[in-house]
Amino acid sequence: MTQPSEPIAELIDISKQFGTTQALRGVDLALYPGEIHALVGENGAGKSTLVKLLGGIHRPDTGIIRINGTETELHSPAQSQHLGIAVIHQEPTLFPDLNVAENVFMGRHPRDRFGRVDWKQMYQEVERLLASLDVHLSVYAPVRGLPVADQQLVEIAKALSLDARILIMDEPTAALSPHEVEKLFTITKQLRQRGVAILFVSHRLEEIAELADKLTIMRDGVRVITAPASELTSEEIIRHMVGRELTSLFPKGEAQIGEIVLEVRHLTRKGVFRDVSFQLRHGEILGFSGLVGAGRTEVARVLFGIDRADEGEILIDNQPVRISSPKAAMRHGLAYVPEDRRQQGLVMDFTIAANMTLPIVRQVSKIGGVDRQREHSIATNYSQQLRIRSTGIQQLVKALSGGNQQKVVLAKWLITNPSILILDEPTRGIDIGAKAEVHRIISELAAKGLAIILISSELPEVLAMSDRVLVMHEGHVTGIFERDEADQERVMFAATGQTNREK
Amino acid sequence: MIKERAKALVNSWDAFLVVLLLLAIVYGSFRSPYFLTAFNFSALTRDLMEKAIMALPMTLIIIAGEIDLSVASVLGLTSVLLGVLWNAGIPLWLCIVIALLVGAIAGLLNGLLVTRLGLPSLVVTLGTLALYRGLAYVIIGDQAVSSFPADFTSFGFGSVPGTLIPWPFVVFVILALLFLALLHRSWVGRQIYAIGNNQEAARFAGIHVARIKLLLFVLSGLLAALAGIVFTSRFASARPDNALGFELDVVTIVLLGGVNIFGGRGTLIGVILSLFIIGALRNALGLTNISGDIQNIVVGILLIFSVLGPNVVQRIREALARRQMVAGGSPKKV
Amino acid sequence: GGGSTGGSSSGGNNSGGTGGGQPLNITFLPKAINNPYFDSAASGGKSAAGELKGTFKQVGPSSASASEQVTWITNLTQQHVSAIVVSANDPNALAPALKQAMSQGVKVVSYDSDVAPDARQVFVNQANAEDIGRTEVQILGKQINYTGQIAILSAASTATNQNTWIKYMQDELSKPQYKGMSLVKTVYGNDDDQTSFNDTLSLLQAYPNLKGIISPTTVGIAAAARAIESVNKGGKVALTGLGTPNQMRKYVKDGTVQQFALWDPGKLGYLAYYAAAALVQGKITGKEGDSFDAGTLGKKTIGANGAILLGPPTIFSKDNIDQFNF
Amino acid sequence: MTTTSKGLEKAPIPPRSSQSRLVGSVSRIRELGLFIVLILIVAIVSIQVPRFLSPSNIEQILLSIAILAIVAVGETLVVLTRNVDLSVGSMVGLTAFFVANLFKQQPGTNLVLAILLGCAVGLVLGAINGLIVTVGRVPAIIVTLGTLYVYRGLDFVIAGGSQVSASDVPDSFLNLATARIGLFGVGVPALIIFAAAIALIFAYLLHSTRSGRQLYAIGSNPEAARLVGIRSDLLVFGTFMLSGLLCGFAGVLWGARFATVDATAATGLELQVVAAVVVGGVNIFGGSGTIIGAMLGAIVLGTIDDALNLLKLSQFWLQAIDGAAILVAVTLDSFITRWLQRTLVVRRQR
Ligand SMILES: Nc1ncnc2c1ncn2[C@@H]1O[C@H](COP(=O)(O)OP(=O)(O)OP(=O)(O)O)[C@@H](O)[C@H]1O
Ligand SMILES: Nc1ncnc2c1ncn2[C@@H]1O[C@H](COP(=O)(O)OP(=O)(O)OP(=O)(O)O)[C@@H](O)[C@H]1O
Ligand SMILES: [Mg+2]
Ligand SMILES: [Mg+2]
Repeated sequence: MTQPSEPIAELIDISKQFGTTQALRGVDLALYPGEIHALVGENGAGKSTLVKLLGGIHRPDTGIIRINGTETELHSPAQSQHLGIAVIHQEPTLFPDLNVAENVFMGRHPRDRFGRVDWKQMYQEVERLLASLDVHLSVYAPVRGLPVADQQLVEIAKALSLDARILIMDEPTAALSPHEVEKLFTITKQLRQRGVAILFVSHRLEEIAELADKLTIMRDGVRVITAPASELTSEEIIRHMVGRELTSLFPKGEAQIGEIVLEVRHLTRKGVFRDVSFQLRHGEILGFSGLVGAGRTEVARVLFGIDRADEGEILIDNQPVRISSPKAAMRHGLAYVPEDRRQQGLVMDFTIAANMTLPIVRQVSKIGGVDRQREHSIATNYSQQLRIRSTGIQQLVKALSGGNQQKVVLAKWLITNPSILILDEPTRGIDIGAKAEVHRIISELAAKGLAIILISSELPEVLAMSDRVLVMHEGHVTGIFERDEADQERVMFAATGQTNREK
Repeated sequence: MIKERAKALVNSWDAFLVVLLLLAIVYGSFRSPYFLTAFNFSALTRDLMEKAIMALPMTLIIIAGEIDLSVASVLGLTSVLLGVLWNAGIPLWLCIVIALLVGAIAGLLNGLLVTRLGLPSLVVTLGTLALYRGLAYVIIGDQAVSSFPADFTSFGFGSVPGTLIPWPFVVFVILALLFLALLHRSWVGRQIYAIGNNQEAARFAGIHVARIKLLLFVLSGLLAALAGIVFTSRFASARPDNALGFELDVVTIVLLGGVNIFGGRGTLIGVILSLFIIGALRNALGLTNISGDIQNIVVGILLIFSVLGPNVVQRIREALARRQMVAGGSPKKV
Repeated sequence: GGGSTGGSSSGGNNSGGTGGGQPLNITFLPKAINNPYFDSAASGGKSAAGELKGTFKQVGPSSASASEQVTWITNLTQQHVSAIVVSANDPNALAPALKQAMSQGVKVVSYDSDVAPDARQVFVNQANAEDIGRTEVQILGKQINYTGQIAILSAASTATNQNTWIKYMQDELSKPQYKGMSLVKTVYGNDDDQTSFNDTLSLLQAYPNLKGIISPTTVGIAAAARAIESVNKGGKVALTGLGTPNQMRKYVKDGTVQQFALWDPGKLGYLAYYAAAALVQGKITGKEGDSFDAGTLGKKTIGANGAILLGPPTIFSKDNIDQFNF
Repeated sequence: MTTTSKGLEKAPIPPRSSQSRLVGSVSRIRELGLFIVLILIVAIVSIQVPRFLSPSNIEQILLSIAILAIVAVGETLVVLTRNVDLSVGSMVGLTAFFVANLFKQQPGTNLVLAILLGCAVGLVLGAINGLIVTVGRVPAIIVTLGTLYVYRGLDFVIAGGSQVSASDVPDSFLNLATARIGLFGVGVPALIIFAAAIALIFAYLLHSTRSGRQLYAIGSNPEAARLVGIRSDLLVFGTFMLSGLLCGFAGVLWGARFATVDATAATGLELQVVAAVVVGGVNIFGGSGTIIGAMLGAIVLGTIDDALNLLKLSQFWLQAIDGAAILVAVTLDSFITRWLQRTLVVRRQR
């Protein structure tokens, strides 16, 4: 790789403070045309803050931003866009009421010669764009109700449509299936070829290895190191990120597998999934694998009483049960960590403590009302256990970084002391240190006899953590594999629906 | 802990409202020699009680992210019902029970339409605003009942013996304490805030969102009926147009109290303060014969400035901070 | 209980009444302020105040509401005005507050629309209710040759005076000479222009053969006239009722309306002020047979139930309307 | 300035399926549901009263909602951006009195000038709302609830107890409301044409201009709107100005139609307008809905009122049935919409 002479974007000695949190401290970063620059770091390291500075959303307290060699103040997203910077933010920022095409072209609708919005051209453009991403998504579909993954794809399409000289992607792959990730990478590489400068934030080291030319590692708002990606090994990256050696990413321990606790027979929800049957035992981790949209979340929602099944039976401890609401599910010992933490997991205006105790707020109440002392001690306890990085349990969760927010959701459900725990993408958007911790916690829970369903789109995670792996494809179960027979190839085979010979 | 809370209070909306209330009282006593009298406070308070009673559940409903515009119509409907039943020779206590029941049913209908059919509460209660008021007209036609027994009417117009404390105020105080406990101490209150903030997350946390909302609407209907009884008693008159348009006043009181119209934020203390701010102001203006329209202008401006003022101060402070030291606070607006 | 309450309150009057020389601090409390009819009455009250060297004030709700009137009554009571002159939105709802006022020595006169008799000392009655009701039907009958469908456009369905007039109208209609006329519907415009206007249009739509409308309210008759005109039914549908000459001038001149009636509200206010002043000065107590000097209106005597009658209403038509300006 | 994805590898345009298009027309399905409700009402009532469908009655229905419809257009714009304008009734009342009083005080005033002045007054009032909302960062519902009181109060202050009567204004002014304009050989009341023209113009602008589309974006996700560089404040300010402007024009027409104007004119109009808008399927929380829907909403409500009248119900029943009808209409509409969605769009296409 030849080093271009001039950086197209340059951040020099940038600092940024939120209230008492020092999010960035004297950070330098330079982006070069035709170079993919990866940005990694633990949750709350300041990656998204950096991205938002370039996107014109936040302004630095001190420091200089240079675009094309001229010092610039990025004071609005519009201006940033105007300078050729396209940003895919960590959380989708879409218009749920509008359709896919309008989301892509909002504010930049193609116009005909009378200045009217040219709808036909817009739809064609977006269809072409999606086709180039190999995404099968109706351009007329309203974004509301699209799974997170599809929303992420719309975000990507939006950024690509800008035809920018600087493309910034904040964890674009967190919600994507391997196939879509691959497609995105192909396009990213094409863009690199054409001289676009790319900043890429991710927690997945294998992606970085595949994609990145250069790597910047951040910790606690400080840049630790910038180096050509080829010069750092995974172990070194992790050490720089976490500041210590990480023993194991997938610490799957031995657990005593016990009685059947949950049995699902021929569960069907019309139009979503059909004839799903499986058993789950105490101490067992059952992985749910499949491509995005395979219907795993839908099964979990039915199990947790959010949606109704049309047919089929659910047995808990060999007793048929009717789960009509999440409350009922909780009574049966179920807990569900949803995949979309912002929408489903957290009350943003609540404190960490209030979020954690929300499902059990009734239990921590006395005659006089909510027992604040008990609440405080419970929350403090779990906050420490999960190593949540905050100013205290009275901090509002909206001020936490994505990863720490996810830990709060996890804590919230562990507090209910469930016997069956459903985890839907529990490590999505979580940094590698936290991820290892979550994995460790999962293992420990299983060792304590908890039955766990682990829904994950990350194949290595499912394979490493599960005792058995259930694979779904378009609403059908296409395979259930024992730990020793589950390998990447077999699971992918089933996930893409190519015969179910392993049944 | 305590220090923290005290600090939070000083910065809070409620503190602002306390200051506002004090200002209103000072203003009133300057405006009119009749303002700072026990008799006047008694009259001022009595005048507010129907709205005050309705404002309690309205606060909870708005915090839960919904709204009930039908309260004044429920008041009218139950008032008329009370009159018609009483005229038909039914014992008064039974009339009252039936009126309360009908109020609760009216609230239940609102709640069912909102929770079961998923219709926006604004639309539903806009419909029942007309429906319930219309039913009042259907029931009583061009009649009006005023032949209530003296015992009953003296409840609305009388005071606790030996004092100037109006009976309805006693009712309100008891209710207010109950609601304060419910919203700010109990788990139900916590769940109400959660629903208002993020309904889906609340559902995923095992909260019976629909059930709680239903409860709130029933409560609102029930208390509107109670307000109807107080109203009927105070004016000794059951008419279909009783309390016409009160819903707007109740909503105004709740909003001035700092409750976020989009749900999730606000306190009952604020609402109670705002109730008395508006009451004291109107009374002070009224004592100097300033007409209702001008009073409305004052209330309108107060409503706007109560939010605008702090915003402007905040922005000026931020701008100054940014200019003075480069490492200022977050420019992100709330 | 009514009689005894009345007795005790008049006893209060006697003990408090110190005869002439009392300052005249008299406040009018109409059904709603900013209403031209009551504004005319207020100007009458004002001129009376000028003659008697008293003060005149008018306060009240901006839309006709009994509960707001009660608030004003308590306000005025605390200011210790010498008299309240009130037109009641509800005869009973105002009673407790007015009684309280009387018990504190405030004199109460009702005008235009009465309150419960024990809650005031005198009622200044603009016109005999029976006369009004019957006259309206007579005027309309003549205009439509005593045949065809007619309707009534009233104010609020609970307005006491309206309902009394309507009762007499119905009674008059039951007489044999009106057998060719039928009252098809009574609608209520709530003294709101838009509602009254739309109500009239609805009547015309629902009853295409409608021959006449009686609207015994000043807001209603003006809105009805405009509505009839707007669908070009002027002259085809007869309209009469109670209205002010200023509002109706255009419609009388262009033939939409031939005749309508009203007393002079200015005189009503004038008389009400004089009655209140007489009470304050202890010249009268409100008993039947008491009499007092009412300025340009001469000597007035209190009749049964404490009522003072203003006199017969004026009937306005093309020929005389330009002589009036109110 | 149209940006394209020209740089990317040219991929063939995938074939369009009609099914996927239907998914996109959810917004159209909303109006379809309401339309069916309307047809149902018309069908049921015209069996009872054949006169219901006569041209004169249809004209009467449209006339009865024309002014409301003009105000509802402005309200729709505001509501789409996740705001609300509760001060419309007061703005209409204030301008109505202002313009009528202008004729009373200065009898010779030019009609066009008066109309323009009325619109200007509305524009100023709307701009005040808009300024406080956008610059002052006060929620619209608080601002306009406040100005609902303030503008009405001003109206009272200006009017005192006075009233403008038909004889105080020139006939040319009154003719605004009664005139007919020849259209396809039929005389159509000018009021209806005004309302229809305004509705069509704004429907077009909303559908076919970038700013129009951006209103939806703002209402759908204000934060995201900021992120894609939409000048939200300017646009929101604009919608309040337009709402004020349309109220100003509606106020002029109000004066012309009712002829008698005092300080209470158009009191409570805001609730009717909001009812029409939300029954018309405009999401009260912004982001979705159309002008056509709002117009349908107004027509449905007007039709219900008219039907009840023709069925000769006692007036005491009117309000109750009116309220029930709103509930039935929105309930039916929600069922029909859901049913249509389910049958037409069995499953989202992937
Ligand atoms: N708007 C804000 N207000 C207050 N604090 C904030 C805000 N945004 C970010 N922070 C804080 O700044 C720090 C950096 O957050 P940032 O979102 O940049 O982390 P990140 O590296 O992107 O983490 P993740 O991997 O979890 O996305 C965190 O401590 C976070 O809590
Ligand atoms: N709100 C919705 N409305 C319509 N269809 C939906 C909705 N949510 C999901 N679907 C569809 O239901 C099917 C199952 O989706 P689901 O989210 O359960 O998949 P998943 O296997 O959990 O994938 P992911 O990895 O994205 O969580 C998909 O076809 C998806 O498109
Ligand atoms: Mg981040
Ligand atoms: Mg999923």
